[in-house]
Amino acid sequence: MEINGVTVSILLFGIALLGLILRRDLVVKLLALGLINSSTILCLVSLHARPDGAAPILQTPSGPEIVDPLPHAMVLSAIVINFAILALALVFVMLLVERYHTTDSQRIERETSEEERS
Amino acid sequence: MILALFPLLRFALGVLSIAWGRGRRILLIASHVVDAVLISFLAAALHSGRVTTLILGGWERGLGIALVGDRIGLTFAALAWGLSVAISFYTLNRALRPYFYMLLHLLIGACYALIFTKDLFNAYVIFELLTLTSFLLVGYERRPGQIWASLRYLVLASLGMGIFLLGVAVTYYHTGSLDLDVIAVRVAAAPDAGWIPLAAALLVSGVAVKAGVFSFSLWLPSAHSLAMPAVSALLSGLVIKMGVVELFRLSDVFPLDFTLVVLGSMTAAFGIVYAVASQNAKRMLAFSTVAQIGYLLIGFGSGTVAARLGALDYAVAHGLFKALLFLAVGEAALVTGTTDLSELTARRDAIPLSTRAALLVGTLGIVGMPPFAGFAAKCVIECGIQRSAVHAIVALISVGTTVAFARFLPLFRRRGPWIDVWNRLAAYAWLGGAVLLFLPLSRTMVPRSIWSESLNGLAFVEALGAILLGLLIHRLLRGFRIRLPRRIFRIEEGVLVILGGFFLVLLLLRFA
Amino acid sequence: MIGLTILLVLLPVLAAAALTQRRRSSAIIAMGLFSFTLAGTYFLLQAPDVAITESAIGAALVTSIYVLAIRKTGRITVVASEAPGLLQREADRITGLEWEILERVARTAGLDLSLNFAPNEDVIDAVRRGDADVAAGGVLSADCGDGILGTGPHLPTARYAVRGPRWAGPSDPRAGPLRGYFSDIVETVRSRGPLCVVLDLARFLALSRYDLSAYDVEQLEGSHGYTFGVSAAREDLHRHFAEELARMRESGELDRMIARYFP
Amino acid sequence: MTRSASRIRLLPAAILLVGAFCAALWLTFDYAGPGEPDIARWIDTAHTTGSINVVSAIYLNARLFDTLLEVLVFSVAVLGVRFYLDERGRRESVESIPESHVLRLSSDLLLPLILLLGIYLTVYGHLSPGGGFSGGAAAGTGLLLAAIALGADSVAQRFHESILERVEWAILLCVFFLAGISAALGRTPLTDLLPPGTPGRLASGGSILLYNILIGAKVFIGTWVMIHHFIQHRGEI
Repeated sequence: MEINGVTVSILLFGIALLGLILRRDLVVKLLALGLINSSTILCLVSLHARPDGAAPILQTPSGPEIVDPLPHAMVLSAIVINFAILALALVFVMLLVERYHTTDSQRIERETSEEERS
Repeated sequence: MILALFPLLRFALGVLSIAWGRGRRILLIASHVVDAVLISFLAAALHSGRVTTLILGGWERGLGIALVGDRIGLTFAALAWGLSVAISFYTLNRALRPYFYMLLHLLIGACYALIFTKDLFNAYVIFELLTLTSFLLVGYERRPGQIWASLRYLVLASLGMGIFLLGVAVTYYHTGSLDLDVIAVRVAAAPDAGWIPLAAALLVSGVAVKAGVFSFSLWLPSAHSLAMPAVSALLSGLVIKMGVVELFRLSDVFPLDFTLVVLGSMTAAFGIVYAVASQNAKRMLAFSTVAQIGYLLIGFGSGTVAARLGALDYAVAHGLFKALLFLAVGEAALVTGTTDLSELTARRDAIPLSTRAALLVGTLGIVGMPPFAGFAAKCVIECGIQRSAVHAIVALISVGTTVAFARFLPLFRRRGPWIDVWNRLAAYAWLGGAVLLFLPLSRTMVPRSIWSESLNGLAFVEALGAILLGLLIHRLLRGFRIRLPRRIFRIEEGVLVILGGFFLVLLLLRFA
Repeated sequence: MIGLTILLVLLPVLAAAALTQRRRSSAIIAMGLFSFTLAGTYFLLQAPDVAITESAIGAALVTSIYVLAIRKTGRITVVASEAPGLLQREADRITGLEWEILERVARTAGLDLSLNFAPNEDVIDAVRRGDADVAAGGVLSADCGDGILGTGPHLPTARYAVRGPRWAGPSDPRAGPLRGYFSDIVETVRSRGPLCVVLDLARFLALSRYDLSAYDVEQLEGSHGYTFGVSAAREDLHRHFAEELARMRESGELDRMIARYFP
Repeated sequence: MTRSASRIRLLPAAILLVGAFCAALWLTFDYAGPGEPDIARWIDTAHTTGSINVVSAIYLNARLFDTLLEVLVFSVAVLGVRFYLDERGRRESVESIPESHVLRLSSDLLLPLILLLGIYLTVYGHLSPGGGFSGGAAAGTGLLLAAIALGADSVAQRFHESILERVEWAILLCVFFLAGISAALGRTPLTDLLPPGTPGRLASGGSILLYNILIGAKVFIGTWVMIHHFIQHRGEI
């Protein structure tokens, strides 16, 4: 089996999903969420990478052909968006901790549902 | 030109309303006037038979981002505008921070952008902007329940967007383009290519998380029911439709019709069962949104021109009456201090008459009572559905909706105070008027042949019959309570069912 | 090419390591390492723009805000499981005897307090791992030792075994301490579910407000006392605890406090 | 007891579904792509814009709309952090880490270097890898180092937040103005009006340089504001 970027990114997606489901600590859940986005980004970049390609910067007219630059442009947006999501999610986790003094997702789940019911 | 101005002006106004906090209300009103002008330009262009296409930056197709102003675009732009006006009426007397107004502008601007865009990656970025703004709006009041609901929403939605981005990656790899029209040509050229089911399944599952489709959108009930009324109205009426718009756009590219019908039936069944079992008024409304999304998908997936037009029509109608219901129930909850249906009934004397009237109009709209908005749109959908099994499902949804909403009936008895603030009345009148006047309005949208075929005596009898049957079942079910599993609404199970849904879609696309 | 393969193999290893860490701070650091490795991979995949952005935003910025959010300098971190009367949450406030003592100690030490609730069996473990400085909420002197300094009993207690109907598990409850959260046990008792557990006095008193007629209750032998478990790495804190407790005992304040919470 | 039980219930389902998901992706993934992708169009695009970095040409010209949305996403995040982490729970003053001569020295040496790197990445974004986002973020993270060594308050005194806030929104308005000006002149919206210039010079690439500087400044300020708020609420979790 060849080790290439796509295989690794699928593997990373799986690891991240397991982390998201099985770890109850919200901070770790958020890390797993970041990992999901990283793995899709890796998939996008490595799909269009070629061993004989050059970075998409026009230098010499007779160098090797550049790789497709559009995925790179897309990925730049995705990285920044990923950061924005992680930062805001972290702020909300901090608000929850301020109130419940725990980062255990299932405990927060139960306490909020009890509070909403009453 | 006009198409780009829709989102750009809204974004600029959003930024301005933070920079010039004191003028935030003036800016909001100005934005509505400008949007009305833009929409009328767009409508005029469409009416003369031109579908406007704009490639941003003056590039050729395939290089720049393409925006297109077609019928779907116009319909949803009008809905976005109408709801935005209603929300600004409703919130006019509340001292909300400039921050809220900025989020509101950005949310509407993102909706406009998504309505018009034909570019897959652009849709991804807009979805993320929508996710973030609605996430912040849900948590605006900072009640712990809201914070937790919106955090769950963020986690599941960005998982969905990750799946969507994988779909974009696969699609771009095989077609070399992000433009949906170009992709459609490539797909049509080789409809049996092996990558198509995978790419379509990834894209559909990603969007379905945002669209309120069952097994993907289990975050929806709590996020929509716990947010403040104005935000709930906006989310349920408009934002959830954005996912549906993208599904509609994708169904022009990939052969999704059968998948949409299956997903729609599942969604509707889930929504109805939970709506009937729910004891909380706002939660019931949120579940009924899920059911109605199923209805839209069935309509659109049925494939005929009439059914598609009807689905568009129904999306607008649902946006109007669901927003009205959320505003009215929110007001009732504020006055009585409860959202529990039986307690709401017990304290109904405190609810102002205007709120009850709004509730009544909204309820009649959603159950499809002629001549309210729901009736007109439902008739057009049902006229376009050819398979009788699908027809039966659609009829069952109507009955189920009536069963769920029949529990509002006791609220309409008894007299009450006619006290209300003028801006509430304005919001009710605006939305309620639209629900009432929807029939003649939608007549201009639907071609005459379809119109006369769908709105006949039989449809009238059918609608009334469904309502009566619903009332009967409501009577029979009285005192009968079922406890449905609540566990599936947690994050962990939410992720699992998203994966399960993905498999379902993949199998449907591959073997059906 | 070989470099790329090495990095690609390293990525899942780092990711799995990050997500299986018990300590949050190690998880975050491992994730930062993962992001830098990812940036290196991008560089080798002919994407220098992506590599730079990933290392500046994905690695540096994300890691630093996460580290800032869990940074613990200048504060005492307490890990506890809920124990009515000793340490509990009431709406958005924390109350209880142990919480008042903790607040006093923090004040004299000039540090902020931060509290994290955890399942009972994790409390001592968290201090031993170094995730928290102090274990509280019904820690018994017998639980201390091996990396944990007890502060000496500040309140005597007893232990009760509660064994319920239809309990199918092992019959000797003394086999293990309370597992999970106290509120779970309350929930079980309210629904008369199967139960077999050993409780300390404070929790037992709280539980006996509910109907315990369906359960066998037995007081276990031996005398016990509540204490705080301070991490052995924080001897300074241990000293503060000892001094403050001695002062409170001398002035009789401790007894007054106890009388307030356990009349 | 509920704790371990719920994990055990989830575990088989999780492993099964996630494993099947990965397998489905891996097995149905079709590597036989369309052959050689059409790169020439992007090289032409870069020539039209006058930028040497092809990614910048796409990012800040052909697909500028995406980038505008992304700037908005970033601004919303900064604003959200500021709105939700407000006065409540904020520490009176945040002490610097004592006994840190090494840290202080390294920050004295490193900070100018990092700031320089940030400026370089931003300004040369159309000629070499980099750009406004990475440059601004790098410089902003450099300030974190200074904040740890000198204490956040002394850094915050130099960067007044109320002024920063206005600058931030002014920059955002500038970006929209720059993007919308072509629409006001009757051209297609988001058209670049500046000439491409000689590729390779600093002053080339049309508006890309301007956008890079504006976005870089915006991200720099935003990063600092965010980090400052997180420092003030340190250790909350």
